[in-house]
Amino acid sequence: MSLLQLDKVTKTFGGLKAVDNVSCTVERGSIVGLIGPNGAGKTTIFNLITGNYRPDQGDIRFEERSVIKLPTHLIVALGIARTFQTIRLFQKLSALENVLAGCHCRMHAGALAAMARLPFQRREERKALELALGELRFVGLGQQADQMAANLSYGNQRLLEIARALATQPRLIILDEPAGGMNDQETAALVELIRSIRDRGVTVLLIEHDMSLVMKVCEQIVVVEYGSKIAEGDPAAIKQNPRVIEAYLGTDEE
Amino acid sequence: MLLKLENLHVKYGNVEALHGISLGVGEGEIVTILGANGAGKSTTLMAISGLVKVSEGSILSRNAPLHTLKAHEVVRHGIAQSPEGRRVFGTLTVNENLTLGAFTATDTGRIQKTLAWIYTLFPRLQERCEQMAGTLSGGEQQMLAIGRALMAAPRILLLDEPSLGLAPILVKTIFETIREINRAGVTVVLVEQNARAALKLAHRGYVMEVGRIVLEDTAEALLSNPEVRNAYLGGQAA
Amino acid sequence: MEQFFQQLTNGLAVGGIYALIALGYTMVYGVLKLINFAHGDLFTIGAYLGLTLLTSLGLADRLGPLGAVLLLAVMVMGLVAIIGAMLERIAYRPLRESPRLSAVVSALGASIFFQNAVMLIYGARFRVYPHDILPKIAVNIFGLQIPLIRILMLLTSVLLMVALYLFIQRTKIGTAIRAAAIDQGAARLMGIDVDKVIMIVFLIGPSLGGAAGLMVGLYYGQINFTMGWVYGLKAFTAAILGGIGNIPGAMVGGILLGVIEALGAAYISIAWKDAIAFCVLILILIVRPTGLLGERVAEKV
Amino acid sequence: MKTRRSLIYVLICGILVVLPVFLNAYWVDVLNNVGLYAILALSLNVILGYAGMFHMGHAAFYAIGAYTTAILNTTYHIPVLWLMPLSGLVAGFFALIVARPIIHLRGDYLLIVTIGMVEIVRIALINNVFGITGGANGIFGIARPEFFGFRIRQPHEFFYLIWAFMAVTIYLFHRLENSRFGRALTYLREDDVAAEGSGVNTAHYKLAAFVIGAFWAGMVGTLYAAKMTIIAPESFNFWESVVLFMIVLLGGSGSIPGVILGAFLVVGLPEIFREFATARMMIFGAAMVAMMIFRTEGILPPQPRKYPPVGELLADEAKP
Repeated sequence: MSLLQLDKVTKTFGGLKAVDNVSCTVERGSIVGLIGPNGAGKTTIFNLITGNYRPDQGDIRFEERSVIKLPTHLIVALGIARTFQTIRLFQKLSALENVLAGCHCRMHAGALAAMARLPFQRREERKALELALGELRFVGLGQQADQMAANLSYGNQRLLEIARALATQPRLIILDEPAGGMNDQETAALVELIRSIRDRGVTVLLIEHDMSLVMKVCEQIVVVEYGSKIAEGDPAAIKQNPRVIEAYLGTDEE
Repeated sequence: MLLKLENLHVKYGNVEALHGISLGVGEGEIVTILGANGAGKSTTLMAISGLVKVSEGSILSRNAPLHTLKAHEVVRHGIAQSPEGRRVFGTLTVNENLTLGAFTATDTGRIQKTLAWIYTLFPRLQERCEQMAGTLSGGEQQMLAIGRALMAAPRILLLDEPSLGLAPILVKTIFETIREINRAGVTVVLVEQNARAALKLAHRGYVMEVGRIVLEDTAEALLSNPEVRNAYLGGQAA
Repeated sequence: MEQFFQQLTNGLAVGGIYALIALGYTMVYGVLKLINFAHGDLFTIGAYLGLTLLTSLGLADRLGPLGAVLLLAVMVMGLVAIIGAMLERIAYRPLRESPRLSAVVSALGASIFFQNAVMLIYGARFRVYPHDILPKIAVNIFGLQIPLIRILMLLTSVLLMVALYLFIQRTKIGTAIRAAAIDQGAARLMGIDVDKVIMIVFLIGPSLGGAAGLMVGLYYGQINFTMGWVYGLKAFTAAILGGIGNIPGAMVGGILLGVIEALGAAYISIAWKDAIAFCVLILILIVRPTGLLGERVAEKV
Repeated sequence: MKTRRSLIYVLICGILVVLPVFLNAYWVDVLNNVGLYAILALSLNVILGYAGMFHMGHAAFYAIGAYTTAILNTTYHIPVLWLMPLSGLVAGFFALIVARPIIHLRGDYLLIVTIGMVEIVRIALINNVFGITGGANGIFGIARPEFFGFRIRQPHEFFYLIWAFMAVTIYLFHRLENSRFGRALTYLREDDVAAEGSGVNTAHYKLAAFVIGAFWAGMVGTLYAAKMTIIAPESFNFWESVVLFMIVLLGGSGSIPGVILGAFLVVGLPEIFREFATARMMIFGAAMVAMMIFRTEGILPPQPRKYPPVGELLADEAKP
């Protein structure tokens, strides 16, 4: 069965249909791109999947389980992690602590265990620290662990968000414009990173405006415009699709 | 040059969004700035309007520096903007929105004339003049945003994504109106993601990528340039 | 029935005062999204300035009671407006780009400063207004004996509110204030000097608060340096009740709260009078944070 | 480095232990007040400093703790120190109930609501709610605490009780700060949408911060009731909350040493400059404004948490 399934999802904001009857599936182990012009409703779809918004109609199932009524942190615990379009790091904390936030949902020690500093709590802390460092090195920020997030470059901030998301040990990672603000070399490295995330067994769903990245890395692409799905297929097919070309470059008729 | 940007840098916090933009706009031209999301198009317009601070470089209009001015002073130099997302004043009426457009103007006779012209450009606005702007449809709000900017009787009109979220038929109308505005003597700087439509309208165009200008040519040349297509639909294509 | 109407008119008069103060909160909130905690203390300052001017200038002897009170009101409103504008310049403008809560703390600090400055200057004890300014007569309305001052108060607050409403709705500056409250960036694009708009708001709001302070002094006859907090919190409740940022909302909310409180004190318990307003405040914030006339806005992620 | 730090701690403890010997009863009492305020401010710091929630009704929790102690001690003669955890529990339970519907409110709204809460509690106490709070006069005749048969009554005896409790508080809160729990509070302070999106149950942690802060404030309430032997509603008015709020913000929100320094400045300093005491609040008001403009984070802002050096961890990993 598919890992993630959107079934006739609709979301309205003050009379405007931001997402209109969208259905699509994300298969386990794939890299799927969600593209479309500005304001087409892509980020809204992400927010619906991660529980930041509730759909007005339709259902979203992750591993056969409906997630539309769950709060965000439980959806994360189920195995969906995300990054944000406008980078939302804990700016004043170190890179390491940012990633530790991702470890949080796989840990158990509460306030009392912390005050008593129980042996299991200390073991858990240590394990989390190792895991966080591992993720930092995975995205290539091992040397910047002590840096304050705000002092990282734009590209590195994007990577740090990915590391934080990975630290939740997700089965699906949702990347919202990961290449936004990256230069060419950084974007090229990102392609490799996305592939190696998939090779770890994590399914990837991404929104991206850098089409060369999307075409290079995605196996499946979903195109939305005005909140509706207008096309779906592999990159080659999408590139030739006249409706997609029209959506991106504008109408031809005069 | 009516408007000249030289080596313009803009920073948001520690992060640089524009890495040295240089461009020029001549009297009576329509110039379009194209590029993917996050390329810095809107930032460029915001810098011209004085809404974001310029960290390096200059913006000149007829040799008068604009980059040292505050946003409300830029308007007095004959530069008005219809911003991305329209940003009409939703709980104010259409008429009040238009009146505010002429906030810096003092000549009531001329204001009335401009208003009449805007109503001929967008008859829908006259029909709805007492309605709250927030209750207008997307296309009508776009008309209002453009009309509001025109009320300042600008020499240069900055348009940021006027086609955003509009149905194709409306896009066509809006673009035709832009041409008409230009014929009336207003210089237009148009930021668009609807590249084809923008290039058909414009005289010249610039293509931006990640805070830089990567291409500059006449609109015709850009329209047939495969690199423009690549910038939108991905490299090594076709 | 007699008691009901007496309480009702009393509630309306006090509600008018709440409304005048609430307007200051709501206007500032509109343009700055800041709860101006010091606003209640500007109201207190208005009351004390009124007292000082009244006793030192001897206006009543020269101008007669009504003329004296009118001139007094103009002077108090002007002076408090200046203090309000200075407050904005010193304590809020440097924080325009800071996180919103820094400005809230600054407002709180300003409030503490003002309150204690008043205490140092005038002392901690209650101060008494000269009680012979306005004649203590009652007017007979439909068989009810209603004190003249109560009617004057209600009239004055309604008059001020109508004037403000016309200013905000009909003038160019008023429209600019409303525009700046909706979208500062877009307002700047219109050529509106938003800093100036904010300054104007900080002239109008405090002047209305100052007028309310003077009215309280004249109505109750005694004032205290801490009264700004209680009135301020209640007026803020009124602003929330009507929908913060919404000018007609503050007027409606103020009058409504005054009436609720007066009737609550009469029919439920006078000892719990102050708690009524706070309960209303908490309930509104939990159940309908946008208030009666406010609009619901979705937060963007 | 580490030994130098522990040396400083030992030195400070040593000074505190011998300090009462050199001071008269008045100054010891001043230090007692500083201590009580410091512990209260540390408990507020959990809510305001770590979790970043603008809570200005902390005196309500403190009041509930003090009244629980006073009522149970005067009616059932339960020894005061036994009542400490119980008072904490009652205050914590109260927080659990009242905080639940309000924790999701935005910063400035939360501030206003908590002010309303502390005022309602005070009005309830004045009105002798349930007929047990003694109205405006309060409750008197609260017993002195006893410690293994030793009755604590002199200021310098209280000094050791209060400052010992402070040491325990610092020790435990320091551990709390440097744990999964403490980090979770920091995350939601920095950006609660991102925290929730990273898997932190933000609603739970906001509530937990309130409950822990209230629990501690309730325990301090016991100490206060025992020290004063008489309590009245006016001791828990809104201004007490403001003072606590100022201590945390001036000293350094989220920083334990900062908060303690804040308590010395706000409560202790005016005692040294007596003539300055009347103007104290005015000066602190101005200081709050200046602080927000020039030094938003307070005098001693929190230091970044320390983790084992990265290199060390990597080396460890290479071994196994």
